[in-house]
Amino acid sequence: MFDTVLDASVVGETDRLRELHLSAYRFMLQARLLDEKLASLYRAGKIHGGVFLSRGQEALSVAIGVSLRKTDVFAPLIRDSAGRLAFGETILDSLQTCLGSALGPMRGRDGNVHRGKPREGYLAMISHLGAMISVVNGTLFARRFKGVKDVVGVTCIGDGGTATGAFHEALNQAAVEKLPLVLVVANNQYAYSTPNDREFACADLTDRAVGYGITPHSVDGTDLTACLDVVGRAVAQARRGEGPQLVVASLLRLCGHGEHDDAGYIDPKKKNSPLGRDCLKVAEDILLNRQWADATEMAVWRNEALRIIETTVARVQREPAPDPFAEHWTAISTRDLRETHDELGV
Amino acid sequence: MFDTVLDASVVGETDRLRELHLSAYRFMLQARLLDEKLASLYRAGKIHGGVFLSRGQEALSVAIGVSLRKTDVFAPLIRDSAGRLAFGETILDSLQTCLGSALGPMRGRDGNVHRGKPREGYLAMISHLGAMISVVNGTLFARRFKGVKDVVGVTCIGDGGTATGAFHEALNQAAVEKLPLVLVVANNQYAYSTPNDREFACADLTDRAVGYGITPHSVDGTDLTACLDVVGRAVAQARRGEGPQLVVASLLRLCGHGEHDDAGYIDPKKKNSPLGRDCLKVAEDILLNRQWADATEMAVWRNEALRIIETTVARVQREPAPDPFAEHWTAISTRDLRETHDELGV
Amino acid sequence: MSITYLEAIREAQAVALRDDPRVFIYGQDVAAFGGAFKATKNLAREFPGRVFDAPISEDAMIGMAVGAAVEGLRPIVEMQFADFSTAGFNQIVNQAATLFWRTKIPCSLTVRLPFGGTSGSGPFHSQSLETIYAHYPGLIVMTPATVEDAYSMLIAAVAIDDPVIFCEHKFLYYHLKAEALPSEALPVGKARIAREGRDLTIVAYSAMVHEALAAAAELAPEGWQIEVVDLRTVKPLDTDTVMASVARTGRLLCVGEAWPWGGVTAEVIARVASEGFGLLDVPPQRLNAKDTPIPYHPNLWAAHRPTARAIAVAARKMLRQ
Amino acid sequence: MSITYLEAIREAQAVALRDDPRVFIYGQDVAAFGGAFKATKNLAREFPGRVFDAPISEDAMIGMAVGAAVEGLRPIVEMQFADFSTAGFNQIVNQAATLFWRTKIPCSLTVRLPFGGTSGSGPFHSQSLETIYAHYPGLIVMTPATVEDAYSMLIAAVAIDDPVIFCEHKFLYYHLKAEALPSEALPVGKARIAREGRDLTIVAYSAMVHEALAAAAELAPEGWQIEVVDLRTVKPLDTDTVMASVARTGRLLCVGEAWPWGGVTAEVIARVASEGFGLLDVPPQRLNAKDTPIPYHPNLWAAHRPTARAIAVAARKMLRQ
Ligand SMILES: Cc1ncc(C[n+]2csc(CCOP(=O)(O)OP(=O)(O)O)c2C)c(N)n1
Ligand SMILES: Cc1ncc(C[n+]2csc(CCOP(=O)(O)OP(=O)(O)O)c2C)c(N)n1
Ligand SMILES: [Mg+2]
Ligand SMILES: [Mg+2]
Repeated sequence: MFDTVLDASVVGETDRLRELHLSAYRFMLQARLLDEKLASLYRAGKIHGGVFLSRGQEALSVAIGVSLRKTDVFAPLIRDSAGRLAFGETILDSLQTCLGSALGPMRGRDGNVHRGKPREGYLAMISHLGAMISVVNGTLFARRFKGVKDVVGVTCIGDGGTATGAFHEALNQAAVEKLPLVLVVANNQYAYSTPNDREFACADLTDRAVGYGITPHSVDGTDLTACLDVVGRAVAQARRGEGPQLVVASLLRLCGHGEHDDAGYIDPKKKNSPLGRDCLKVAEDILLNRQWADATEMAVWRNEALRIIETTVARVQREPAPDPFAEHWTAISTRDLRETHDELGV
Repeated sequence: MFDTVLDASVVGETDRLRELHLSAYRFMLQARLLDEKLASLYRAGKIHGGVFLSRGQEALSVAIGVSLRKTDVFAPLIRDSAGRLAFGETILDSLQTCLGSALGPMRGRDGNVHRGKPREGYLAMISHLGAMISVVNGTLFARRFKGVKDVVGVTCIGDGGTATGAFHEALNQAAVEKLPLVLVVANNQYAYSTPNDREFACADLTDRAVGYGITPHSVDGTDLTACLDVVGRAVAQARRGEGPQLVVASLLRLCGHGEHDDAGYIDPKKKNSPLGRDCLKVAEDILLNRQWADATEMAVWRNEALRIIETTVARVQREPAPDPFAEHWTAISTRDLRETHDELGV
Repeated sequence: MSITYLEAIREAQAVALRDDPRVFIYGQDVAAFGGAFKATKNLAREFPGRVFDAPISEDAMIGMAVGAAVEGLRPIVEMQFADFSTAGFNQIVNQAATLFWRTKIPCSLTVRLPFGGTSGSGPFHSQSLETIYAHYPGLIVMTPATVEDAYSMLIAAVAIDDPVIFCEHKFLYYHLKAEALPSEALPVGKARIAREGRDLTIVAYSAMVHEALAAAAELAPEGWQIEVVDLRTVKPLDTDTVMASVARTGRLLCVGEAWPWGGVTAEVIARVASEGFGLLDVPPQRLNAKDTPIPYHPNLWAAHRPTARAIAVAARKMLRQ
Repeated sequence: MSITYLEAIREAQAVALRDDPRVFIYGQDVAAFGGAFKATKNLAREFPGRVFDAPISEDAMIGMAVGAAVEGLRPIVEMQFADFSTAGFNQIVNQAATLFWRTKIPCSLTVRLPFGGTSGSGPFHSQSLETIYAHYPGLIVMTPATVEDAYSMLIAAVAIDDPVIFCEHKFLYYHLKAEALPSEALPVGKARIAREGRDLTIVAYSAMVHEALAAAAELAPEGWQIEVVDLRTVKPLDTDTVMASVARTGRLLCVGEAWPWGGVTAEVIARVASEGFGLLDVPPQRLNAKDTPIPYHPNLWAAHRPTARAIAVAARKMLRQ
């Protein structure tokens, strides 16, 4: 988590950029390696339910995480492993959730991407697309209500999710309330198998911003530098009180919708276009070209990340599964108001 | 119902315009007088439930009705008495519904503005704002599916209704399907008591169009000539296959939200601005100025309309109320699948 | 001095706003205008910065409230009519109702639903939706029948750490009056014996309590002593009080204004049949609205919902068995 | 040759498309991709211009289908998961379900809901929503339990002039196989005796029919003959068949995978208690899922929903009474 230092000297600015890139790159790398581990655990039948990867979307996602402060609000979506890590989620939290550990933040009750720690400003998404945006609005509204200043809330959605009524209501609400919301749209060209042209008919999704009276930003989602710049700027503008910001990134999902999906529907032309570049590779090139890191350092970081992932997997696999007999089978917190009626007592 | 004749000579064009205005004006007048009658019936306790009037919105609404053909689709909203009449609804249908006659199109099951004859392309709105737009999409989709050509579907919404998720999903859907939909937004500055600035934050509601990839149109909703021109053009464009059209009219509701409401919240500045002009009066001035009609003719039309309204009220008041014992208490059409279970048989 | 059910709801919100700085109100036309029914009349003026007009965005209204609850606030959301809550349904049942179970963060949030039939209101301004909310885990569903309960249960609802669907009956808004607001209240979650009797138990809630009481009054001169149980909250459902009443009377008639399939009445009867089968001297019966949308015309409306008369007819049948 | 429940659903849609030019399919990823579960595999190719991908707009998807139904078409809408139908809830319950009653225009429309729990799917991909739809007047709610019924009931659903909520159980998609598709079928609206017995009636539907059958098999060696009634449609609910079975057995256990408050099991028991009280030798019982969201972890999930084992335990208790 870095803050934008606005009036730094050129040298200071270069240092800052270097730090930012290095930090971002390392989270991207961790996210990618973690994703690969999840994929292999899934193939080995160790993960129940679905696995949804972020491959190709790490640059955009990480830019969110590194642009935010611990005191901000973040509601990630399915393809935000990099942003989650950068915002402060541990690899342990992630693996505990995916492997259903009773000790994880979701205690085996919810899985995979549906994790978070709302009290830490890190919201746990529900599956219904669009539904998290107004929840972020609510946290920002509440902080303003309580007199807390300098807060930004970021949440993400896919191109497909922009067609939901929830998206519209929430963006409009944020605009009416002038909330410091940044909505990041990852336009990865497809909603599951459905291409953009069956999802919307505007020339560009940023065209929606003016209809809400909010500020649009476009970015090449495969380019880490661009993402850091644009997302960082959007976050800074929101923080300065300029109201909601809409960031639309163009990129391609370099994996299936979930690990069950071979993504055979993706147009090879898109894959071979600049959209299809692997943002991790692009980031590496940036670091190498600018001589901010060399291959040896990168190998060290990779090995370090792998080691943490492997030891964490080993640890989580030894953790207890949730025990249905020890489970509190109630969905409400008020003890007195639990349904006492018990079917058959079986 | 008139069609735009595009390559008419100037004289022909003037004749056409005159006819259009005269026809439109007479429907507006009927609508206004019918509304006034409804208001007085309401005050006299003869109408159960709410009464929602169109005062101030007749020019916009009538422009829809006269721009459509019998074979088009129209889903009016609460302030469309003029458009309904122009589209072919009879004063009888309207009064039967408002007075709850068993012989009316809604048979006392539904009331006031919730009337229609869907088989005639005239849809019966539900109350949930925004919900009719996608239904109109469906009728247009179906006609294309069946190979029916040259159809337009128009539906209406208020400024407040543009904040619903349903509005967004349906406009987007129409754009993706390139349907000949015209959505007419009557921006009467308030949603019930809530002013525009608590409803949306864009500079103008037409700004939404580009976000859907559809064509925007703005119009002064108090000016009949402008409404006929702009709505007529939008309908013609949709008919020509240019896809969905969004018309946003500025005007003021010159009555309460319903007849129970004194509209005390309306800013007097707005009332005294051009927005607050009475479109019926404006239309009269247009007709008089262009010498398309004189005061005597207008008085004749008024008396004629009043006479029809009065005789129809008298007729409907003699019609039977729905009889609960004769009622088919089932919500489904398939006789075999009605719930046979009958509570207590009482 | 007398106070209506509607005024009690306003007063309860005033108390909540006064006593707890975390409380705010969000809904269409609730601020300067005081709400479509005037349930928030003057509150925006009395509590500046605590009452906010919402756009016509039920989904986002609930979502916003959930976010605020996550941050420890206690929003009260007014739906203009219960019927429109279907547009916010997803956020209620999937976001608010699951939050605590998933994340351990209690979701303190009150959704006020002006509900139930009034003459002439028709299919979209008359619905009783307690059943669809009660079906979902994670929600508390209150259905106060009296001015006193409208007041004290709403105060309680706001204080509860879980999402409460507060079903306030529009028919009672102006019709029902009390002398004064209560200083004490039954605990939330407990049913109330609205009238004592020993021949038959009528279980009802909200407006139907009054129809049941009228039926009981109608049957009294015939020598029947009818006990009326007012459920107060339908989830959790106070099976014990119902069962104790049926133990006294041996006869159970359950009345609801909602549609017949799978509602409160089915739940009550299923519980009594399972757990108190032996208490029943005659088959338990229920009375609900008809299985159609709610009609607009007063004649149809009166036949659509259970009335004191229909309840009395049903009760007589059971009493003669 | 054998055919799965999922394939039967695909075949039924192929038949509907082939036999009736008014039929079309609309849903997310249903066209070229063949749907998230492949329930529409190849249909877009076999029936060009009849299968359409929808944006992620459940509200508009249903609205569009209603408009098409008004025009006389017969849309089949696939929800990607039943859970997401809450986003189209308003259009289903207020638009589709009220259309015929309000306007005399039948609303022929089938909403396919892939529903029910599968291990690891968690709170938002496992829900059973038949109750909330059945509660509303104007909808028919089908819950086929067999490959044969999945096929013939879906064909029937499309032919019916009213909106049908077609609840197809994801757990049965691949697990359940039949030798061939049926050429005949029970009438829609009729329940089926899935297994005959004379000691106890288990009423179930959808996936729970198989748990009930397994429980019946488990109890057979103990000398108990369990009758299993498969409801097939939960609205309308075939009370007669249930009652006739209870008349034979005197014992009723009702099993549902949905949440406990106010669902199918409550409705069945309430009806039998009201109309067939004298047939019951012991108190009727029911078994539902627990009153929490559906857990992700397989251990929790297995304990959350009724299983053959839990059913057998409950049945034994009742049989010993
Ligand atoms: C309201 C809703 N409807 C349907 C779904 C099922 N669903 C899950 S992901 C997905 C596609 C999402 O596409 P997009 O928003 O572009 O995100 P991406 O997967 O491309 O990152 C769909 C349809 C859902 N989660 N929520
Ligand atoms: C989804 C939904 N929420 C709330 C309402 C209640 N309601 C009826 S009319 C209205 C205000 C509508 O304002 P606008 O759309 O501007 O139309 P106008 O009345 O100004 O013509 C509201 C909130 C509704 N009908 N539908
Ligand atoms: Mg996408
Ligand atoms: Mg308005």
